[in-house]
Amino acid sequence: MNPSLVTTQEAIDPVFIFILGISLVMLVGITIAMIYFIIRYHRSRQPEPTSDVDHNLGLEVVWTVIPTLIVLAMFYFGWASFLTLRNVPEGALEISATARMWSWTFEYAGGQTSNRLRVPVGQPVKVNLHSVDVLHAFYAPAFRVKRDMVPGMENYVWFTAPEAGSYDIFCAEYCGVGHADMTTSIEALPPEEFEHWLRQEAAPETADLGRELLGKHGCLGCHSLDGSQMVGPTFKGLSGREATVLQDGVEKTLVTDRDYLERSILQPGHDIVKGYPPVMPGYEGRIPEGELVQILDYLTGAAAPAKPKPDGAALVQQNGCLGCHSDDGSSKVGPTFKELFGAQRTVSVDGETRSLTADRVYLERAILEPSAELVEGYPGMMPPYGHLSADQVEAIIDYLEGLGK
Amino acid sequence: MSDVTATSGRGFWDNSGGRSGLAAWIFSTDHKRIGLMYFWSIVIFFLVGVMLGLLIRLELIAPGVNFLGAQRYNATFTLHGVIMIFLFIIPGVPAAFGNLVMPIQIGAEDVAFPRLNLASFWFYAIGATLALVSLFTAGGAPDTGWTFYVPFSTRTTTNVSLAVFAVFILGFSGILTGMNFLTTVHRLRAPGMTWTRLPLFTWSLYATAWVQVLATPVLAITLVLIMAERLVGTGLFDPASGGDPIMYQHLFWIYSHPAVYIMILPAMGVISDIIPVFARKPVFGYKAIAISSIAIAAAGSLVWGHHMFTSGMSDMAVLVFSLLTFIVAIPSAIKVFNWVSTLYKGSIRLDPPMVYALSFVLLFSIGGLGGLILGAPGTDVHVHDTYFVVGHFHYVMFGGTGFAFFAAMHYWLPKYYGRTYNKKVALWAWGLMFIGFNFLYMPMQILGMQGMPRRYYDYVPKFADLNLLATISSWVLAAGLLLMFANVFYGLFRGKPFGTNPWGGASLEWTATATPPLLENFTEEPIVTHGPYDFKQAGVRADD
Amino acid sequence: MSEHDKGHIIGYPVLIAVWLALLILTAITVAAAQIDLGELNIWVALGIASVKSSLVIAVFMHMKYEKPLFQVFLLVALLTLAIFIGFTFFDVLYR
Amino acid sequence: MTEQHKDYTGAKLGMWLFLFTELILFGGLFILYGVYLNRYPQEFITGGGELNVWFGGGNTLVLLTSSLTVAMSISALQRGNRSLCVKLLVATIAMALLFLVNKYFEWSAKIHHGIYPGAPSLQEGPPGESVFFGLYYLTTGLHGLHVLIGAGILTWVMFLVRSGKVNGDDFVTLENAGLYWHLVDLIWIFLFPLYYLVL
Ligand code: HEA
Ligand code: HEA
Ligand code: HEC
Ligand code: CUA
Ligand SMILES: [Cu+2]
Repeated sequence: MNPSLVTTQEAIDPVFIFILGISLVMLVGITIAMIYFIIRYHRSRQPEPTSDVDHNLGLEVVWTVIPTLIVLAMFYFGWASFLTLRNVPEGALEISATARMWSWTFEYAGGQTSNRLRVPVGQPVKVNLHSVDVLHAFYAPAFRVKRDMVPGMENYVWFTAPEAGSYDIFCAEYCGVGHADMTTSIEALPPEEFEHWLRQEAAPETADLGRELLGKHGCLGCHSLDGSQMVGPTFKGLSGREATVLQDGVEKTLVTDRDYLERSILQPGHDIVKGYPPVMPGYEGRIPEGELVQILDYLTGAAAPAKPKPDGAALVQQNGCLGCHSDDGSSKVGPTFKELFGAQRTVSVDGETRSLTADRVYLERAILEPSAELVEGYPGMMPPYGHLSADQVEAIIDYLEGLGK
Repeated sequence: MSDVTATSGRGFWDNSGGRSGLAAWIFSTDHKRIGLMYFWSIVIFFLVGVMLGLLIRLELIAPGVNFLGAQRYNATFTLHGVIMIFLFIIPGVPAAFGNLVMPIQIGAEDVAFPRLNLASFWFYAIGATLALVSLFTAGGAPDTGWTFYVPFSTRTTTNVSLAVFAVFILGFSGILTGMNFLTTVHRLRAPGMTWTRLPLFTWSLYATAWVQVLATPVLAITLVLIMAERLVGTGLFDPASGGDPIMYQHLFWIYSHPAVYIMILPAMGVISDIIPVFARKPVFGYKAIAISSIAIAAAGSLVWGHHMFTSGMSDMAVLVFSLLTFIVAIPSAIKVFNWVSTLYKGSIRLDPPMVYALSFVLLFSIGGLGGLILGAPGTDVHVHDTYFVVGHFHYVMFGGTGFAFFAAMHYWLPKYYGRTYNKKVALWAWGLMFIGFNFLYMPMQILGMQGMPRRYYDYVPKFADLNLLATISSWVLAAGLLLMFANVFYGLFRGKPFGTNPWGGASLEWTATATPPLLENFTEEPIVTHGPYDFKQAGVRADD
Repeated sequence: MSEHDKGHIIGYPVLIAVWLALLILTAITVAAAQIDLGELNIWVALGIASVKSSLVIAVFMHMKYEKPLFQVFLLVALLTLAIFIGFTFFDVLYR
Repeated sequence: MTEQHKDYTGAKLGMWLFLFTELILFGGLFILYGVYLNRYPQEFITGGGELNVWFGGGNTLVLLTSSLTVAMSISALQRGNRSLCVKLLVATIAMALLFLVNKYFEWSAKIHHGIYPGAPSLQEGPPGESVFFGLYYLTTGLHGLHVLIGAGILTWVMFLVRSGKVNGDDFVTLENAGLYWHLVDLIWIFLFPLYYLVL
């Protein structure tokens, strides 16, 4: 059989069913036997034991040999299916994946890169896995493939997407605060569309290139654009201010000019900004000269960022607000959002009760510092959402306004 | 045999070795007092761990940030894992019930090295305290997971060094207990207590002790290496200076896989002791069970690589470790079959210890059978580091060892307090726990097969329903647990008096000492003339 | 406890003989290390070290005179160590 | 371990079990040594070449001899010769200290040459070398710690022998201390060729 006709999911699933099936049979057998014995030989029915046998060599041999055979069969199929995962079919498209805290970059043969893994439908794809900092793992549940990404080591997975669509990619090896957010997707496109996309990607439009590059190289996994606090210092207002840095443990104050920024990107270990861990990987040789210029232009504000407006409704969904608030007037853990904007609120501040109108200022406080003013009748259990950016908060308030009177 | 019905008041409670108050406990070298100190500390840490489990579930009740947020969530599951593994489940059965019961079971006055035994408790107490201190000091609560994988653990700024040091100390405690038990079983058996008359609980402790002695040092050196990486930067696991992060995983699992058998073997021993008593029938296949304990201990040291199938380890190693993993399942299967056969043609009474023991058999089997999916490399690749693994290990650890711990608590503790709990309430609590348990962890196994990774504080919406079910069930489980502990603890101090041998056991702790046991256990050295499950010869009957 | 339990007294000459043997073996290892045997060097060194340690264990540590139980224990421990080291190489050698 | 009815065999059994744990503790480092030797044979040879065989060899002689004196001290006590026993123990302790002094000079020489864990000169060199020296410092450091602890135990036992608490009829404490000391020697028997004589 031509091995490229087998997809990884077709190789693994039968083994799953085989092992689960046998297990289920054994489990049901044991459970039924136990329940039957308990009822049949309950002391109320059987005041004295009716047998004293305490061993039976024949039985012992039987129930040693049979499980041995069963597990050997499981082992065989388990191993054989594992080999399918390891043997990449010929003609596979090679794509290289780089993981870092906490983002992904995929690079295609022509040098194109993207944050989502785009693959052609029906063709086997081999993804070469690299990590630049700690352990991560590439996990695509739909294709039953997973492999750790180990710094300093080359690993790979392969799979074939049977039909067009979007499939999850998760980071499956714990890697710190951003672990759960380190998700992206496989976008399986019909081959022509994939080719088309590749060609287009080769000549990207230059509208917001600097911004794009920050995403592509994973900078935004650790730095924010909007002033919010992440692993590294924010890019907002970064350029041209004074920074306190540690050079070889000695504290210095510098001005963040273009040279400094360049050095910070290429050799981040040289100056460590005070108060931050020295975890940033060096990008020497990993960012092409032209792109570096774009990034520096962007960071120094030469190219003004044009930001897309965040979507308030989506934010409310993503941040779990609707777990506690409803948008239809029903009461949940927290007050409903419906007709909240502009309404009269009774709140308690430090134990004192006050009355006020839910205007933009109040709503912003309520999201960022919910414990400052507690709405009467509700527990003070809302977590502060300080990690939302000003834009995001604004978008959420716009959304609330839409639900208002 | 001496007349054991002539109780001497409060037994070992009366004699404090010339000390009073707290000192009579914390400086006592009596194995029963040490066992009780272990028991209470372990219960307290268990409750702490369980609260953290509840917090984890609260965060996971729905997608998005709910109560903890990412960093606090990571610290929570790390601490939950560390507490449950190192403070509850590894010392749980052997250190608490092993100490309480084992010397009496073999007819000894105490363990071989009583002072070392006390030292081991102190190491436990210090290690536990340090683990808690690491929460609030330096960089804050560690956020690495209980596996402390490098390079993350050598980079994070949280207080990993102290947590690791705490675990190091706890390791010492385990080593000392293991040495002590091995020497005790070899040297202090009463006349007539041959190896084939050892109760199976003692057999399982013996096998466990070997694992503790031979595997724990590897953990110790691994933790020293982490501290060295963090403090002086030796670079042994750092790819930049030629180290190999995967070697860390080897060293870690060389200990931590055998450790799961440290957790389960004594639990299996408890079950092997309880089932025959309540079926009033000699245990089926005594020798097979005893030998399979040794076999699990031995073969269990050969399979650590099954935690690393996706790590980038060589395919040859995957082959070897997978094959051996399946071999280790066989002795477990033998035990399960023997337990079930013991019920055949017996006279079964469903007292609380028996109910917990029987549910152990079921829950352990579910967890263990899930282990087979994990042992097959093809299927493990899909479910590795997903909720399937989380479900697997809660089934074997909580459903297995946890329930065995509860069984032991209902079976033996009244003997030491002389008072007992309300059986009806105990059964109700069991029912709540059993239901809550299955609806908590079965959804996790399904989620894992659907692809939900573990250690995620947030997940994609398609996983929401099962997570919600799991969280709600955790409250049912919580209610059952609370009811169970409340009932047992009330009973121990205020309950009805407990006779010398109300269950009708035939091993020495039931036939040769008073309730509560005397200070040096026996008025005269017992001479053993029959096996531990020979209820006829022992002439014992359960009270009605 | 019986006299046997307290163990056998080892004479000074035996101890000194063992000590001399150890010194000679040390000299041999150092000498052997000067010759380039390639891969083999490490095995020669380990071989000699094993002979030396066997001497220490058997005589200095009285293992030769202990009950068989002690020898069984030692074997179990060494076997475990060998497995820990050996099995790791299933990964390292085939990567 | 001073119960009224002393179980001699039991005490020794316990000690041996403890020694196994020590053996396996070092075993973890031996695993790493084996793996990295396999990966970086050339760098290990260069690294080993930088260690001073005279320091290592001298320390080997010291430890082997101290092992002899402990073993003899037990025979001496068994024969009832308490003062000889004490003298031999003092000699052993002196050699333990000599070992440590030697080690101190060896380490300071290395550190002076800029070879220590995380040193810049190592980070610039080939990757295998920093691994070699990382292992070297850890292993010999841990061993040195054991020498120190061993010397402490021997001192304590020496006082017990002198006061007669440990005597020809009850000497298991001395025997166990001796066992510990021999273990320290045993480990060095392997460390010496592995680190100083790699070729
Ligand atoms: C008490 C603890 C305990 C026990 C007893 C076990 C028992 C087993 N475990 Fe488990 N395991 C853990 C605790 C435990 N485990 C933990 C904590 C982890 C995760 C660590 C982490 O990453 O954080 C883990 C992870 C884990 C993995 C790694 C998963 C991964 O990360 O990808 C694997 C893989 O092989 C595995 C396998 C097994 C097997 C085969 C058994 C076997 O011993 C099971 C044997 C039992 C049975 C087979 C059932 C009873 C028998 C029958 C009902 C008869 C019928 C049987 C047959 C026909 C065979 N376990
Ligand atoms: C014996 C071991 C043990 C036990 C018993 C438990 C018990 C529980 N655990 Fe477990 N768990 C582990 C060992 C254990 N755990 C380990 C080792 C890990 C891996 C960590 C890691 O990844 O590093 C883990 C990880 C883990 C996760 C995965 C986290 C992740 O990967 O993101 C989850 C998620 O649901 C979870 C949940 C629970 C729950 C709900 C319980 C419940 O069973 C708890 C039930 C109890 C209650 C719900 C509370 C009842 C009690 C009270 C209310 C007490 C009141 C107290 C007083 C009055 C004093 N645990
Ligand atoms: C793993 C997380 C991480 C990634 C990925 C990352 N950084 Fe950083 N970065 C940090 C941290 C932490 C600091 C502060 C410590 C330091 O100076 O090294 C920092 C500092 C900086 C600074 C100096 C900031 C100041 O306040 O002076 C700049 C500029 C910078 N990074 C740019 C980038 C760019 C551009 C990228 C991507 C090409 C990037 N970083 C990727 C974590 C990261
Ligand atoms: Cu990256 Cu988890
Ligand atoms: Cu395992």
